[in-house]
Parts: sequence; structure tokens; C-alpha cells
Amino acid sequence: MSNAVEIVDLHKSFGELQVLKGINASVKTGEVICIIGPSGSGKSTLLRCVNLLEQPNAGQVIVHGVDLTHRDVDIDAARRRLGMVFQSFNLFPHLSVLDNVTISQRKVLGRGRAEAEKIARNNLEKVGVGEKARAFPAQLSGGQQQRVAIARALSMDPQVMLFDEPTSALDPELVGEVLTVMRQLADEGMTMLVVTHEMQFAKEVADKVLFMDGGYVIEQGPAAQVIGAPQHERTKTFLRRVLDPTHLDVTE
Amino acid sequence: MSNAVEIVDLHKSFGELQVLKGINASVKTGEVICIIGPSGSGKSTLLRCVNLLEQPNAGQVIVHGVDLTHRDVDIDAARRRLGMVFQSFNLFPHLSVLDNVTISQRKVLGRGRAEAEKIARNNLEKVGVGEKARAFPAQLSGGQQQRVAIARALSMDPQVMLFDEPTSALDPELVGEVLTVMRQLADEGMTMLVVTHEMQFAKEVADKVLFMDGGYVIEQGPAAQVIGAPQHERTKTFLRRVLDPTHLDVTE
Amino acid sequence: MADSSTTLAGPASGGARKLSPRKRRQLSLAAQSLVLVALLAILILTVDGSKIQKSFFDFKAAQNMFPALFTVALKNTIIYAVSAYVLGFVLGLILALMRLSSFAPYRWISLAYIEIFRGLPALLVLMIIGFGLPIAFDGLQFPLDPYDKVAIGLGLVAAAYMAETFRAGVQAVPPGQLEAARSLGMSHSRAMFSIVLPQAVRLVIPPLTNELIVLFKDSSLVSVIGITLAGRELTKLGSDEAIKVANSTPFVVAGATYLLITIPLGILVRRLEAKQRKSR
Amino acid sequence: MADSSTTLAGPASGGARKLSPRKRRQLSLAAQSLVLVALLAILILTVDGSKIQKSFFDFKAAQNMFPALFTVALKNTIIYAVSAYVLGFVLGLILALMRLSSFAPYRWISLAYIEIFRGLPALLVLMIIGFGLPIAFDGLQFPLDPYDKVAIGLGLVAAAYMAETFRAGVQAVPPGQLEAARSLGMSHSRAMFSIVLPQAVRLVIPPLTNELIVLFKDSSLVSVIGITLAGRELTKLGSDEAIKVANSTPFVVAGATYLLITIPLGILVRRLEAKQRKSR
Amino acid sequence: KSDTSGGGSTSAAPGAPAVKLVKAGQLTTCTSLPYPPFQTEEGGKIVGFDVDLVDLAAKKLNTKQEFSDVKFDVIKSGAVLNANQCDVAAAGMTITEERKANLDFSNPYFDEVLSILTKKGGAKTLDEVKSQKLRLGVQTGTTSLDLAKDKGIEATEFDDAGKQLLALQSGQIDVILQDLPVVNDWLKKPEVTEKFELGETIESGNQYGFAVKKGNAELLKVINESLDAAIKDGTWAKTYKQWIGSEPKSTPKTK
Ligand SMILES: Nc1ncnc2c1ncn2[C@@H]1O[C@H](COP(=O)(O)OP(=O)(O)OP(=O)(O)O)[C@@H](O)[C@H]1O
Ligand SMILES: Nc1ncnc2c1ncn2[C@@H]1O[C@H](COP(=O)(O)OP(=O)(O)OP(=O)(O)O)[C@@H](O)[C@H]1O
Ligand SMILES: [Mg+2]
Ligand SMILES: [Mg+2]
Repeated sequence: MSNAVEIVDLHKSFGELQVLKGINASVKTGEVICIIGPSGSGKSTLLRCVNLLEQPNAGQVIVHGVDLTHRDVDIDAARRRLGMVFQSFNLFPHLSVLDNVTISQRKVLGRGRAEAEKIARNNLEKVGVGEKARAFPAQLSGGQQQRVAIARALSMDPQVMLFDEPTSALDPELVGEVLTVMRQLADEGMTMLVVTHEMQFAKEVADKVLFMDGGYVIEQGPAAQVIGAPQHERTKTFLRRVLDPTHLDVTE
Repeated sequence: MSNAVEIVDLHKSFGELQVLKGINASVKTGEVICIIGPSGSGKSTLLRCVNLLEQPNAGQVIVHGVDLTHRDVDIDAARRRLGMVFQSFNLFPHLSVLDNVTISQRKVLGRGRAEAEKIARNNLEKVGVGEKARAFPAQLSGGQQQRVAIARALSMDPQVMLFDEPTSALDPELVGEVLTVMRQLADEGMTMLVVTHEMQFAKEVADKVLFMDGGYVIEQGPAAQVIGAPQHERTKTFLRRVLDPTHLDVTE
Repeated sequence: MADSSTTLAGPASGGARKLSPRKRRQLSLAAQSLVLVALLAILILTVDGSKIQKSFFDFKAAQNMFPALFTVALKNTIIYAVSAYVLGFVLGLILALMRLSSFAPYRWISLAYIEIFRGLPALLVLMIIGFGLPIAFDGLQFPLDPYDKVAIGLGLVAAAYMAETFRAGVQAVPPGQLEAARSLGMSHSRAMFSIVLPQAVRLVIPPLTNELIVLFKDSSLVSVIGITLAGRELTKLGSDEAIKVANSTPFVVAGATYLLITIPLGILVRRLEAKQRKSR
Repeated sequence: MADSSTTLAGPASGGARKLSPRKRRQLSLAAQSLVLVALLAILILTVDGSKIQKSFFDFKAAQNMFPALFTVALKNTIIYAVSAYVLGFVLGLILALMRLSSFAPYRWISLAYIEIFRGLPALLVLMIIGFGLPIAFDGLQFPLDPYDKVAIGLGLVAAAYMAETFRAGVQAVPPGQLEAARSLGMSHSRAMFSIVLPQAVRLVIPPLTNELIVLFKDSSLVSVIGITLAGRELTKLGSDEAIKVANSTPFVVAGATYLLITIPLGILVRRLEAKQRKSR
Repeated sequence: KSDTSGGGSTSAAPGAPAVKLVKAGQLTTCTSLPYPPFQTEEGGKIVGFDVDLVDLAAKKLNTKQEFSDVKFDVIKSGAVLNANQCDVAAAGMTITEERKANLDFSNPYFDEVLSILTKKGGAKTLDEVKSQKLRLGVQTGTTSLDLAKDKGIEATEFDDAGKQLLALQSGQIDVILQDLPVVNDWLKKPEVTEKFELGETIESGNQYGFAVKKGNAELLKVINESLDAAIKDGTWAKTYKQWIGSEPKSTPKTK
């Protein structure tokens, strides 16, 4: 089976600031990749370049054989192949949960109301918020909102799901419900790129972990290897800080 | 030795909403108490009532024998006995780090500039940001800002330190540096009340853990007991969600 | 329970025995109340009350203004304000769309318009519409004179402000909303119309209501372009009547009539704003 | 590298072969440019250029306005605006402190003042100051007439707006700042003066600058209270000259002179605002 | 300086009559510009028939004349005088019974004649204006406005005579009703005569007077004395000829 996503020598700058300095990575169909790294290392930018929310300066992003960075590509059509879940949920506050999940099915895919609602309800059931279909986003907890956002993305039948720190904005008690849904998705064979700080999730669910720093991929490999036995000094420092935060030197 | 802080039947409502429904707790001098519990359970409100940022509706807060809730108490003088560290740092953005740490020493305690700066520098050294004295808050990382905030509180020679989720607003990589400073403070014998979600810190550092839910203290005792072998159903559920987030049922 | 008030003083309270802060606060409040009452008393005693009453609250002078105050002046004030508002709204919306367009010349035209009309006094714009344009374009007629002149003059200015309001409203919708819509495969314009604009509309309601208040007040300028008796609005009626009776009461009556509209609208604006702040 | 453009279409692009979105966009831009150019051409051809030039850009009519345009009109406009600004600033600050005071009667007085003066047209306030007060209080003198009248009339209105600006500035400082200061043992007033106000001052600079722009424009109203030749400001000079020569050029010249001041100030305001937004 | 009733200071010049002025050292005149040939701005100075006559009084007071330019309606109502904004109102103002209630007038110095300025070949009389439903422009607060009202014509009001003319020139109104000398002065301009002509003239039998604040007998006396002197010694007639452009038909009575 060919690669689901192939990232070739991707570069991205904001003005003077070079954020991605040549990223190469590939994701096989059905694989889960976790991207870890310190703040500002370019993780979000990488994910946003993959579905072209940011226009890369150079390099290619190829999804199931289609080069999204080709200048004649229909970007809207191409983007439909990728579902994105944001740190801040980004549900549409003026629409009910059901409308959040049906609006793009109807307006973009041209599905009828009945069909769209059926698909929406299925997906809402799947992420455990089936009974909230009539509620508005402001009436939901953060964990519920994020699960609705996942259902919304799934309803567009994406080939790949992108997650950008989906649990960072959540109360600790609510992190679990979102991670559980993600684990379940992974088990069902969804191809996923996940930026996360949840090391336990990465260890247990990821097929591959990718450690980024300063715009480069420093280290990548199976989770057990990158998290359990990191090779690079920077990776080691990062992991020690994140995994054992109470035992550092102040002056470090 | 008498109690450093004694909280007697504390009640607090915001309008109709009863947030604290009769809290009783006591902290011995030199003890570290961690307060845990789900979002909205009233942890912050309790801490804010202790140094009277919120006026309790009923009950008493007695700090080293002085009843802060007595109507004739000099609240500003009383508050000086308590240092507070906030989730969002709350450094004064228009003042340099050094001025942040000296301003209240000089304006409140009436210390001279030289003395105040000496004390400030000692405390900044202690929390590991001695070289940032001339910087402004916006130039610091979140972890550095929070450590400056701790130094600022310490410079007023408080008898008790209050921490309200001091690491919740930090990137995971920066959590460690703040926790380390707090652990060090505890080791030096500072009396501390800490609201936190960092279970590892609570387990290792706290003399006592207090689990709150719905405006009540549900369970309190030594860390090993409350976190390791909780008695109440609600405590068990909460700890499972926080400690093992990837293994929940979606429908839970 | 420790209740010995000597132990209550903190480190900074010094040596001398003092009043507790609560008592000090009570004393200060009492003192301030006293001062205020005294000031009021002095004011009442020194100022010639009957003179003020006769000048500002002369019942007969006020009576003369009825019913024209409502049937003519207030009616015209509302017509002027609302018609200018409608024009400003439509033009402002067009300008805002141009300003947000990806086609640069549209942006330039819109920007130039906004900068110019926000920088000119409404009075000058009214004069240019009322006198300047008809001179330049011989035979230019305003069939509904003065209503159309006023609507255009005040509307042109209002459009500049409203365009900025619309733009700010669109830009105040969190960028994550557009990104979420795009990432679901919506085109830019589809995302704008289905996701961003509906949210922007709610955001701009308070500033747009505020603009209506501004126009109510700006309608006071219309007398500069020449109006008939039937076209008088509140300020003109007030000043005409004040002049007739050589008394300030008509000014007060006209002012009170403005407040009848502007204060409730202002309160509405602040309610809406507070609600928005809360829901965020 | 996959470059067969047939595989590029997504699921929604239907059956028919279409232009790529990039080419469609290019075509649309070209079309819009054409339309714009055509419109411009029509405008130039249909409108009588020389007539417009004679009416709006008559060099001789403009020349008549010099040097009074700068030595009298602009100077007075600035004096009126700045003196009203100073008064409004001081009074506004007092009102804001009253509004934030813990003593309720202060708050009521301040609120009533603000509501009233934000609800009245500046023109009406000027008339009341200029005619209403002197008639009511016989012997009331304005020694610097008309400068003091204008400063008071426009300043009273500006004070209401500035008071709200100051208050909003104080309230825009995050509450955590006050809490942090109080938790360090500072009293309420100490925390206000050392921590909150210095931050509020920075926040209010843009809206306060905006108020200066408003006053520049509102100074156009002063002719209503009666001014001398030496007291004329831009709008009055412009309209006097326009009347004299029956030509619109003086309006244009006066307008351009306003823009000379208001546009740079407006740009400054937006720069400051953008900087603040960024630093937050 | 006795200053009991408030309002200004006494003219300090030695030998001059003791008259209280609102601003020391100057005789402040309220007028509504432009109102040629009575008052108009020329080369940065205000000149005209009224200006020259009031100057005589100012000379008597050993002061110079200064101007405040206001709308006519606040002049004729006495508002500006009561507000102590000026000492004397001089604005080609007709003496009417109604105005006498608010002002103290000087002796008359000019016979009022109203007139119509109309498009060439247009309506010549107010009756035609009314029957053809033409748009008539008048100046706020003037006797022209009163006359239009009496005739049942709904006139458009303008703040000053200048805007009135501008409105006619720009086609915003069809006909102007205004005092004859003003219209005659306008008709000196080629761009006016090119398109417009004089219609009917209406002798109202009223006369112009200067005005002071009610009760200001001292100043009124000075003004009347200087007027009388000017009429007697021919200065009035000379000034009339200079500004109005013709010989006066009659000379005002002196007292
Ligand atoms: N739109 C933008 N304009 C300018 N700079 C940007 C923009 N977006 C991101 N950056 C900068 O690019 C760098 C990388 O940002 P990015 O968000 O990709 O990091 P990250 O690894 O996701 O960090 P975090 O863990 O904090 O989310 C940062 O220095 C950031 O300031
Ligand atoms: N100033 C206030 N006015 C009204 N309600 C408030 C106020 N402060 C807190 N509350 C409410 O009181 C309840 C308890 O809030 P509190 O902040 O103490 O919870 P918490 O346990 O600290 O939660 P978290 O973990 O989210 O910080 C919540 O329902 C909150 O909405
Ligand atoms: Mg990121
Ligand atoms: Mg809290």
C-alpha cells in the first residue's frame, strides 16, 4: 500500500522567521503518527501546511497521490481529504451541534438534509455525544466540544485526520474522554497525524513518533524507541522535562 | 506548635450559586497541603477566601491566631502574611522584573531601595532567574514569569504561601522548573496551600491532600492515602480520569 | 477565636493606636456625604432659583413648542437620522466588502473614501452637498429637498464609520472559525457567508446602534443647508423658539427630547455589549 | 510527482472539465480590472471636466483663502480643539474617578452627567452655553469670548466621552493585576495608583487621540455662537469664501486642510491600537 | 469702576461719555455677515453703511468698533445683547413692534424696501411665487420671512444672506426675498446679472435702526446723538451715496 501522506522537503517562513527548514516524513495508510517537541518548534505549522491552511514556501505535500501544493490543484476539493481538529475546538458557536456537523456535508458535499443528519448522528453517537445534537456549543464542556469537533471532521469522510494538541485546552479530568475517542479511531484504522504532549497516549497508540525542534525533525521512529530510548541529547532533555517535571534543577 | 491556617465552616456564594458549603481544614506550620478536585468544585474560591480576595459569607479564616474575617481587622496588613501565586502569573507588565519584586516591599513594608533590591535579588537567585532582573515580563517565558511571581511573593516574607494551579498555564516543558522551585520551598519549611492537577507533585511533596467536590471537602488525609487508596467513589472516579486518561469508556 | 483588636494591626500600622480601617472608611463616607449636602445647600441658596426656573423651566415657553415638538421636530429628526442611516448602512456594507476584497483597487478606493469621510466635519460635508455640488453640476436637483440632501450628506459620513464597523466585525470573528470552515472544504466565500458573516452580524449590532445615536445628534446640523418650517428638526425648533421668547427653556425642552431617544438607545447598546462580553 | 491535472479535481467538482481555481481567479481579476477601467473612462468622458475643475479646483478661488487659511482658520481650529480637549480631559478625569468611586452619590452624579452630555448634540450644547446661560445668569461674562465659550461648550461634551474612556481604560486592565497587588498587601488606592492606572494610561492613549480628532471636526460648529473675523475656523472661512465667489473650491480647500490633520492623527491612532493588540 | 449689575467694564477713555461696554476698550457690534452693502467683509475688514454709522458712535466713545458674526435670528431676538456678547446690534435691522419688546432701538436711519430676485423672465411678484408654487428663499429671522408667512408661502430659511444667494445660484431655490439694497449690491456682480434680475419691490413703510440691550440708555443716547449729528452735517447723506449708490429719497428726522 502506498503512502497516505508524503511530506517532501517542506519549507515555511513567516517573513524573516524560518519555521520549517525542510521536513521530510511519510505516513502509511492506517498509521498513527505522533509529533512531539518543544513549544515553537513548528509542530502546528507543519500540520497546517499539510492541509494548506498555511501555504508552504517550498516542498510538497502529497496525499494519496495528489500533490496538494501543485498550483493548479483545487485546494477546496483537496482539503476535503483531510480532517482537522484544533486545540481550541473551533465549533461554530451560532449553530447547533447537529448543524455544526451537517453544514459542510450539505454545502460542500451536496448531501441532502436527511442523509447529512443520519451521518452526523452516527458520528456523534460514536464520539459519545449523541444526546447533545440539539445543544449549542456554549452549553457543552470542553471535552464534549472537542468530541463534536472530531465528529464534524469525520462526517466529511476524510482519508487522513490531523489533530493539533486536541487536549491542551481541556481540564485534566476531561482529557481522557477525547483521548479515548482518538484511540478508538486509531483502532478502526484511521490514518492520523497527532501533535500532542500526552506521552502516555503517544507511547500506547502511535505507530511512529516524530520529535521536532527548531524547524527540523530531530528524531523519528517507533514510539518505544523515541520515547523510551531517545538517541539525541535534545530529545532526552525534552522528555525528561515533560515526563519527570518535579525532579529538575532550578538552574537548569 | 499551633495551626498556621485554620479554616472554620467557611461558606461562600456568588449570588444564588453556593460555591463553598462549609469548609473546615487546618494547616500546621511547615506543612504542604495540596487541594485537588474537578473543575468548578471551588478550589480557587477557597484559596481566594483564605487571603480575602473574596469576602466569605460565613465562617472564619484564622492565620497564626489572627482572625482575618473579623470586621475590624486591617485587611491589608493581614494579607501581607499570605503570599499568593496565580495561574496566570499576574506580573506587572509595566515594571521590570526587579521592580515587580521591589515595589510592594518599598511601598507597603517601607523598605529602602537598597534593602528591597537586595532581598529581591536573593529571591530571584533562589528561583533561578537572577540574571533576568532587568528584563520585562513580556520578555520571559511562562515558566520564568511564574518563578518571578513566586520570588515577588516571597519578598514580602509571608508566613504562608498560596498557589492556585501555578503550572496550568505553562507549556508542558516548562512545568518542571516551577514545580522544582515549589518543592525546594517546601523543603525549606514554608507552609503552603497548593491547588494543583500535578498528581506526581502532590504525591511526592504534600503532607496532606484535600479532595474537593461540589463545594465540600470530600476526603482529606496523607497523600499516599487519598491518591493511592481513595475511599470515596467520587475521588476514585476523578483520580482514574486524571491518572489514566487514555483508558476510559467513551460513554462514561 | 482571637478577638483582641490590638493583635489585629499588621506590620505597617506603626505604633500609635488607630481606628480600624472599617471605622475609618465609615467616617470618611459620612464626611463626604456632609460635604456634598453642604455644597448642594450653598448652590440652592446662592443661585437665584426663580431666575433659573424662569429661564430654563418656563412652562409657558415650553407649552408654545407643542405640538410641533413632536409632530414636526422629533418626526423630522427621526426621518433625517433614519434615512441617513439606511444610506450609510448600504454604502458602508459595500465599502466594507471592497475593503476586505482580494482585488487591490477595490481596497484602495474604499480606504480612500473611509479616510476622507472620517476626517471631515459632517457640517462641511452637508455644505458641500447642499451648495457645492449644485454649483458644480448645473441643474442638479434634489427632488425631496431637504430630506434627500440630508440623507446623502449625513449618510456619506456615516457610511465611512459603518464600513469600519463592518470590517472590524468580520475581523473580530476568531480566525479559527474561518480556518475550521476551510478545513472542512468550504471555499473562502462559502466560509465567509455561512460561518463568518453570521457571527460578525451579532458583533456589529452594538456599534451600529451607536451610529444611529450619532446620526440623531448630527441631524442637528441640517439647518445649515436651508430648511422650511416643515423641515425643522429639534435643534432648529429649539433655537427658533428660544429666540422668539428670549428664554432658554426651548433649548432645555429640545435637549430633553434628544435624551428621550439617545439615553434609552445608549443603555441598549451597553446591555448588548455586556451580553457579548459575557458570552465570550 | 503526480502532475496529471485530471486527478486534481476533488469529489465535488462534478463531471465536466473545468478551469483550475487558480486560472478562474486570474480571469475574474482581469475582468474586474477591465470593468473598473471602463467605469473610470465613462466617468471622465461624461462628466464635464472643465466645469468640475472650475468649481472644485479653481486656483484663483483657492488663492484668495491664503494666508488666512493657515494664519487664522487653521490656527483657530487648533486652538478651539485643543482648549476644549484640555478642559474635557481634566473634567473627564474627575468624572471618571467619581464614576469609579465607592461613594454612591459621586457615581450617580457622574453617570447622570455622562448620560446627558453624550446624548445631546454638541451644537445644542454650544447654543446653550453661548445664549442660554448668559441670558439666565445676567452679567455672566466670557472674558476670552469666543475662545472660552467654545472650550466650555465642546469641552463639556468631550468630558463625557473622555470620562467613559478613562473608566474603560481602568476596567480593561486585567482584574488579576489588582488582585496581585492587593495580595501583596497594597491598599486599594495604592494598588490603583501604582499598578492599575499606569497600565490604564497606555490603553487610553488611542481613544484619547481619537477624541482630539472628534474635537477638530466639532470645532466646525463654533460659528453658531457668533465669532469675529479673527475667530473664524476652517469651516466658517471655507463657507464665507465659497459664498463670496459662488464656487465650491473653498469647501474643498477647507476640507483638505482638515484632512491634513485628521488623517495623520487617525493613522497614528490605528498604529497605536495595532501595537497594543500585538503586545497583549 | 462700579460694576453692580455685572456685564463688562466702563470705557476708560478720558473725556468720553461713561458707557458700560461688554469688552473694555472696544464697541462690540453684532451683525450677520455677509450683508452688503450694510456689512460685508472685504480684504479682511468689515465695511459697509452700518459700519460707518456705528463707527461714528465708537469715535464718540473713543473706542474702535469690533464685530461678532452671528445668525440674524439671535440678533433680532435680543439674545446676543442679553447674553452680553455685544454692545450694539447693527445688521440692516428693521424696527418692528415685536422686536421692540426685546431690544431698544435707536432712531431710524434707513427706509426698508424688500425686493425679489428672480431668474430672468421668472416670477416677478410674491403672488406669482405663491401661485406657481416656486421655492422661495429667505433669511432666518428677517421681516422677509414674516412677509412670506403672511402671504402663506412656505419659505426655505437660510442662516445668512450669503447662503441664500448661493442657494439661488445653485438652483436650490427659485426666488429670493431680501432687502433691496442687498439685492442691488448682488446685482453688481456679473455672474448674478447674467442669470437673475430684480422683481417687484415692496415698500413696507418700516425703517432700520440700531439696537442695544433693553435699558442701556447711556449707549443708546450716544448712538442717537452721533446719528443726529451725521444727518445734520451731511455725513449720513455722503455715506448713503457711497454705499447705496444713489441719492437718498428722504432724510431721516432728527430729534
Ligand atoms: N502566522 C504566523 N505569523 C508569524 N509567525 C508565526 C505564525 N504562526 C506561527 N509563527 C511562529 O512560528 C513558530 C512556530 O510556531 P508553531 O505554532 O508551529 O509552533 P508549535 O510547535 O506548534 O508550538 P506550540 O507547542 O506552542 O503550539 C513560532 O515561533 C511562532 O511564533
Ligand atoms: N466571581 C465569581 N462570580 C460568579 N461565579 C463565580 C465567581 N468565581 C467563581 N465562580 C463560580 O464558582 C464555582 C467555583 O469556581 P472555582 O474557580 O472556585 O472552581 P475551581 O475548583 O477553582 O475550578 P478550576 O479547576 O476550573 O479552576 C464555579 O462554578 C464558578 O463559575
Ligand atoms: Mg502548536
Ligand atoms: Mg481554579
